[in-house]
Amino acid sequence: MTLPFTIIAALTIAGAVAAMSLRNLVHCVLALTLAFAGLAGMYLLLGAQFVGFAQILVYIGAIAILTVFAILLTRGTEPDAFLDLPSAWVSNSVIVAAVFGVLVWAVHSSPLSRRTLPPPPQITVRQIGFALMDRFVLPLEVIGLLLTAALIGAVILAMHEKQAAK
Amino acid sequence: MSGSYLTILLLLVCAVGFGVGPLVLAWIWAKAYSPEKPGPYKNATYECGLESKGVVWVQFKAEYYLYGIVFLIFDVEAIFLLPFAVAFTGLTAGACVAMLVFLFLLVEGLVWASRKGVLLST
Amino acid sequence: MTLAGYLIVAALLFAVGLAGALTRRNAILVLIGIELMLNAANLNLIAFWRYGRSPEALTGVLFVIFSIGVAAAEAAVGLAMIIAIYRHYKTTNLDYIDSMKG
Amino acid sequence: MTIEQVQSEIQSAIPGAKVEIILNPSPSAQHSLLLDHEHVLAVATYLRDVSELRLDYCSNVTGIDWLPREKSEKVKVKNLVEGVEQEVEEVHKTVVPGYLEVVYHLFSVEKKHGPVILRLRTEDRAAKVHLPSLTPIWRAAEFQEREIFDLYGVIFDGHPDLRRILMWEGFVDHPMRRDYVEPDDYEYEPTPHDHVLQRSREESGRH
Amino acid sequence: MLGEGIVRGLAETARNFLGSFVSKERLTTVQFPEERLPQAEAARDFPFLVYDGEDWQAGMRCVACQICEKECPPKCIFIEKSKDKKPDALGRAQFYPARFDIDVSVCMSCQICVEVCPFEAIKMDTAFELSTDDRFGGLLWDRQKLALSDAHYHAIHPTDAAHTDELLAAEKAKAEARTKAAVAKASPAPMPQPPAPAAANEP
Amino acid sequence: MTETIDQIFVILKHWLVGHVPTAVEPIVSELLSVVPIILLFPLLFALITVMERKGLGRIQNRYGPNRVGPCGILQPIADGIKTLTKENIVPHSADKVVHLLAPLLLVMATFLGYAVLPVGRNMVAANMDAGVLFFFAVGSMTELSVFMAGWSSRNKYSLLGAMRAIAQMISYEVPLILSSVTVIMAAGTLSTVSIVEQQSGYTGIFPHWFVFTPWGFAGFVLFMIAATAESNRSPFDLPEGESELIAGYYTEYSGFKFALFFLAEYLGMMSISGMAITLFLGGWAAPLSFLTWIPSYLWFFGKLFFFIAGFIWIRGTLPRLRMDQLMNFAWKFMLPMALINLVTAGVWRFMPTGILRWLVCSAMVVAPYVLLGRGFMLGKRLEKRTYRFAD
Amino acid sequence: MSSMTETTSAANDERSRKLTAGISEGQLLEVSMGPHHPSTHGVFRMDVVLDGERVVKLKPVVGYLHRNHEKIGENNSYLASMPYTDRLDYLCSLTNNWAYALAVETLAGIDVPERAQYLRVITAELTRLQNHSSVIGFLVQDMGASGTPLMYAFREREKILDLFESLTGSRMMCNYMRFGGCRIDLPAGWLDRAKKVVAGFPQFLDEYENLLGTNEILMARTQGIGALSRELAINAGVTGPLLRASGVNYDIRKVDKYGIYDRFDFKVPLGDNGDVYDRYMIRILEMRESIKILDQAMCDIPPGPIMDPKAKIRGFRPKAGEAYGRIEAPKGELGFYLISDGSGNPYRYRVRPPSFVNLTVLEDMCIGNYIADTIAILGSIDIVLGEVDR
Amino acid sequence: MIDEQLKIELSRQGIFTTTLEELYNWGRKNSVWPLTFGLACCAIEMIATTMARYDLARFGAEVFRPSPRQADLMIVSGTVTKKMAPQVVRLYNQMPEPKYVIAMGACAISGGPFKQGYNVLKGIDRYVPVDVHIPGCPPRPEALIHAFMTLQKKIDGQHLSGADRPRHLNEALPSEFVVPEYGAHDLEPRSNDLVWPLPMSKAVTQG
Repeated sequence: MTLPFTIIAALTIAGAVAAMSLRNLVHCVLALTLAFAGLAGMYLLLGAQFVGFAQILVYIGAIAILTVFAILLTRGTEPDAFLDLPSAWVSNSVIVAAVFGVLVWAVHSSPLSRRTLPPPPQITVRQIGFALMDRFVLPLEVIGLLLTAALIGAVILAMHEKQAAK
Repeated sequence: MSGSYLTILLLLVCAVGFGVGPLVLAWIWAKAYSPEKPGPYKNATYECGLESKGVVWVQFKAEYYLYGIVFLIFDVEAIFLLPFAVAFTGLTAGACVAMLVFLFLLVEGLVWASRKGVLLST
Repeated sequence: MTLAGYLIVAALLFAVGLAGALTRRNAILVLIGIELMLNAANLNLIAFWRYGRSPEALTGVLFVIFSIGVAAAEAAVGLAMIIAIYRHYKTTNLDYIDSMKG
Repeated sequence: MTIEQVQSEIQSAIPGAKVEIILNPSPSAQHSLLLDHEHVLAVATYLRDVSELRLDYCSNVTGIDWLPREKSEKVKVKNLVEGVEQEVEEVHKTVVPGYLEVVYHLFSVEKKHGPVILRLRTEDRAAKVHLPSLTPIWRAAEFQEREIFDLYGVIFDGHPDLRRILMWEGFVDHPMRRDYVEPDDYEYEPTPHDHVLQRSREESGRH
Repeated sequence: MLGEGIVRGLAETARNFLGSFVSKERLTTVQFPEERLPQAEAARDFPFLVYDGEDWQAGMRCVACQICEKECPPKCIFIEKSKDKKPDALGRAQFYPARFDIDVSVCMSCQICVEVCPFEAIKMDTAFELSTDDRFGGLLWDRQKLALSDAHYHAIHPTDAAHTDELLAAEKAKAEARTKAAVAKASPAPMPQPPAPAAANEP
Repeated sequence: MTETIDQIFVILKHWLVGHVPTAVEPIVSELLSVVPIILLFPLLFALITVMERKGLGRIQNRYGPNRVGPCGILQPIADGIKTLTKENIVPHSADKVVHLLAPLLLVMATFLGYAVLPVGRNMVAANMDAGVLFFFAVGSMTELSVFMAGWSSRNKYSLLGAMRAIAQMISYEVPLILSSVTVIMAAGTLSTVSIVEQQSGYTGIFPHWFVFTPWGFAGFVLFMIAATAESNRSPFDLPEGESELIAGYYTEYSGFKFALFFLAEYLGMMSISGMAITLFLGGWAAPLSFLTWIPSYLWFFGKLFFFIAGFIWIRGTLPRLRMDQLMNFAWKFMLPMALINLVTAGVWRFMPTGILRWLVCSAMVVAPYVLLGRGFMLGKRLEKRTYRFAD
Repeated sequence: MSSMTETTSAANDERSRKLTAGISEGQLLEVSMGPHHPSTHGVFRMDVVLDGERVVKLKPVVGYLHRNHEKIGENNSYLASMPYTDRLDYLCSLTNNWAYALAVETLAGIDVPERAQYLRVITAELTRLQNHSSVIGFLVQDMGASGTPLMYAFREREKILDLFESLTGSRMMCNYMRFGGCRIDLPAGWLDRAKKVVAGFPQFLDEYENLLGTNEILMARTQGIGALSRELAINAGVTGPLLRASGVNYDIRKVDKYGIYDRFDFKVPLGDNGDVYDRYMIRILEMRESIKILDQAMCDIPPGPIMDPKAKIRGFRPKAGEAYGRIEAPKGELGFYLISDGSGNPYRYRVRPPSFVNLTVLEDMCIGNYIADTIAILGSIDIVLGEVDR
Repeated sequence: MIDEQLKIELSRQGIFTTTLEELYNWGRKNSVWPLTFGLACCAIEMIATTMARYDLARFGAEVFRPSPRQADLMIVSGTVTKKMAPQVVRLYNQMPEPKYVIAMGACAISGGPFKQGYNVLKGIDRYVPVDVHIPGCPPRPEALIHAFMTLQKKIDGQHLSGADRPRHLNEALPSEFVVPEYGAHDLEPRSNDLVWPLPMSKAVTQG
């Protein structure tokens, strides 16, 4: 179990780092998809098959595509000077380092973290379905509302003024 | 369960190999016999026989982006719909109504968008 | 494999996302950074669910599913916002937008 | 309606318009009207919209290059030859200067008749090659006038988009002019004729 | 209703697909080079020079009058008249082409040379399998390559050739009559003159 | 005996696995289920290209390739050798890494889909609980690779083609998933193997395929239309529409990279057809109860053959849609129909068995089809016109 | 009739400006479609500016096949230009022959015998059949129907080409007509074969109608696309099926009654919308009318000479003067304008090409439409570059 | 002893090369994909060749690729004008090796009937090497099929190694040629001397 985990973790982190540091925005998104795919792999390792595939479907199949669209819409593909470090880079890196440090410290100090893998639970999509339609039915409706609101909001925002005037 | 992941992993490796293998073969062939001869004309961008002019990576049309948004929302909807569908045979009518409401909300948004002329029309 | 491994990865991911969101000046990249942080959280949720006492309860999984939904909504609106801003200011550079807004 | 009637109609409708009939001696008997530059737009508008002819369709626009040519006229001159007054024919040679000519063939879709032929002439072949464009009246002339500009070098004033159309931008000659000499690229001609043969011989002599 | 026209179209293609297995109408391919369509009699491709008898040089009808060279629209014929004369089919002394080149890479197969030739000397061949990788060697045909026998002419355009034969025979008869008359008159032999152009209405 | 023939490949695999050391047993076992996929489907691709060219030829009153090898059967091999030895050109302005990765990713993504296709009884590479979702998830990766191809070429036509491809694929992915949800609702599982099993019974001699229900039939048609669009086949071949965009997103690809795109297109077509067979046409099951003696895998490939023939037939007949019409069709016809079909499937379950259920559900499918279809036609006032004649 | 000045290309520029208003420069994609493009029918080029998929600006660029037809015509004798006319609109050499012969006959006052007139009508109408069938084939091909309609169209075309070959000796470059008649009389059995081909043609048209006539995709792609108004069509000199699709009753066969067209009973189909679909259908209907003409002509053809005996082949020198002769070619009004100075070569030899003039309105029809529509519109104009560029 | 082995080795290599060569040539010649590229009259005959009656598809050559990147064969079908020549050469350059050119028809070979024109290139072989010439104006579809078979034969005769190996296998030989530019009067350069070594006028030297 360790070897696949290491490989996938390395890929994920590498993807994430590349996504945050490459110059070309499209390359960033492509690296991001690598990170997403790695995460999906990790979900699979953790036995959450449905979530893993959902991750691929939504993040790679939809969000990455949407981001690419946004990049092309905003002419962000040309390598630009965005990488030039902002003046606040020192404070920023201090913040990042602090956050990371706190997280690692928390992980290490917690007794939970040394827990080993329990036997894999036999969960099926059907169970998820029952849970969703039973205990989580209210969140489901709320999510529905949220998605609709997001749809309308995003469309209004992204719509061209000419279209909006219609 | 992990067996099927192994299958997928192997399939992935083989598939990549299937793509890479011939490319490597082609590369070897090119090295051995048929040398690649790049040149300024040959490797210029094709544009109907003319020299390409103007910007290529232009900013793109917003119309498609709106589709992208609607697609994203419906893709997520599918994530919720699939577990529901799997459990459907064992569900009560009430749960189905709940799902209908969920669907209805999204359709509402779609209809609104369609009214607004987002879903492209001529 | 212990839980700590996953948590460390999640923390790293979070840190990378945060670093990106803080240092990059392109709004889209900031959004990507935020998306990474969200994913780090998701990974935590799944990991805790898996290592938790009652994985049969499926809470973690469903949380992540909802979280994906929320992330999608966030991405849609966020990117739409960036596009709207771009249309107005002709740039996606946050510094520039900042100085423009007055 | 005969060509004379058209002429008088135009002249009465547009005062000051100079309309000259150019007779066509061939069996086709398609005579034409030579117009002056100032009134041509008015005449054209009149022909299209007002006149009974309703010439709403301009079919063909042609450029013609008339080289300067010698015109010989036989003039009877009275001469005193050996004291006797005799009528002697003398040939007077005059050089008619060359000019570029543009011919419009007009028809009527509404009344289904035609053609009425209009001609316009430039003053010479070199500098004064401007003519008013009839594209604003008949859109059909747009490309054809561009072509004439390209191949003959007539400059149409009032044309919305006067660019070369058949030859490339950057080409300087007007190849349909009769004195155009094409670039010599008969380096190899297995079956040469006439001037090509001549040039071919010269080429081979050099080699 | 949506889809009706599409279904009709699909039915039509299905009919053609199935028909291709049973009917020649629906499988119109002629598998060249194994199968060939019969060549139309009027078909024309490139000109050739007709010669009578066995020897192409002796029997060549062309008298190098150069009319075809002049009339050829793309100017692909090049003729050089001979210095000396040789007797033609009628026994008259005639010039002959010392050089007769046709650049078939230029020829547009318009048949005008055939129409204007007063001597029935140039005709259209039907060979079309002429592709070559030799631009100058393969496509500039000299008189030897161009000379084909009258029998070949008869084989490819039988009707035309018969008609030509009639014309030539009539001419020959006329010429013989004239010679006889001339002999009778014992006057000097008449100048060889081209017969009246008969090409205009000739089928 | 029929049982043995039916299971011959499974038995063979077990026999082979039994002969290797236990340490590598799982690997070998999996390899034995993976390698046939990698070998068989590309071979099928080669066959299909000949079939398509000959079939189109027949539709068009001609023979098609028939001179290379017996009946032109070796044509794809010649094409393969040719493309393999063809020079590889990467434009100077192209993004070279992405340019290289795009076809590889595309081929990889299309291949992955085969993992969950049951090609015969007990013949599936990976029987996963969320198999159908896996299929769609993997399928959604092709969009990204198509975009990569178009974008990295830095060619105007490629970019336009990539844009079209993404817009088209995302638009048709929604109806694709929604129309298959009906089947999942009835089957109660996402596992492809279980879905096939759900359809395995017979009433009399007729099978229990989902396509033989009102919602199933509608779902099947919707699924196939969406599948055609997903695999960029005519009449939805806009991304590579050669009369408009030269060769669309792969305009700048030469040599074997181009062949990979070709391969991926056909592989995608086959895998999505396989999914349609699994979901609606009972997978490897025989269509009539007395035909069960024919091995299951033969049924699967027979059905696949019919699907491919259908694709070719449609390609030989229809002109291409325009981009806005394509999108309108997806969002204004396909999506509403898929949603209504979803409700129909729900109603089907809650109604008692009988003729009434059939009538109601058929009406629920047909009525919106007629209404939407008419609206689609009338909205544009599409009609056959009459003309006047002048003397 | 109001002033037509708003329809000039300046107005097109204005429309482009309106369409691009508010769109930043970088959002527009400049694409040149052609000269090497699968659906520009040769070496035509359109410089297109796109806003997404929508065409906001379009400039046709021609001249890639400018092979100096007119100059060569002026340097050659009258007869030598005849084979060159074959290569103008290379799909319809026989109508080109006729237009040129007509112009020369008008110039020199030559009569054409009865039988030759019939031959001309028969060959011209056959030409119209094969041209129109290929055009609708190409049109649908450009709209993405992988070859099938075009193949069917060419299947019929081949039959007609066979007729041409056995009559004139060549499939495409017939070089058949002469001043004062035709070159060769019909070979034996030709008329029967032609009758058979013509009799089979309606069957092909029905097949074609079945294949595509009610196809929803075709209708959606063509109806309402590239509409051309009556007024603009007339003013821009558009002729042929294009003009008639816009509802203008103007067929030179009816107007000039050249040849012997007044003897035949046929009608002129007219469209009301002037869009691509109308042009497509008008062509199909025109083919049906052509079949009617052919039936009559092949029934009535009299025996007799096929050349005016006064006509000369060699040394043809018409009197000085000029003449414009025009016919209804499949693509529109094809005119020849000849000026003779009394020598063996024309002083001016001008071709009035229908598809060149028809191209004038391409921009008007395309602006605001989708890029895929421009292909359909271009296909419906039916250009042949040999004629556009000459 | 060593020599023996070397011999065997060499012959084995020879066999290997021969088989490879045969396979390579077989693959190449049976999968020639033409570029969708029509220029003029001949293009119609080229289309006719792919249509039902003649069916070029039988040779596996119906895969007309609109993009030069995927094409093997450029059928120059029709008149190449000077305005078009740069585009033709550029397209040729953009095709990947191995690539072939068929000059179809009189115009493509030599300018044909239009060679007298000022804007007509007198043969495409002035700029790119041509593999097969088909005379005719236009050549019959059968002639194109014949040319296609001639090309196949030519491919079949090519060797994988050795001094006579074709251009695309020889590193020293170029695979792209100079693209002419539009000049003020003519194309610059007027021909590419690498493929068109200015032949002597045979007509005159011979005569």
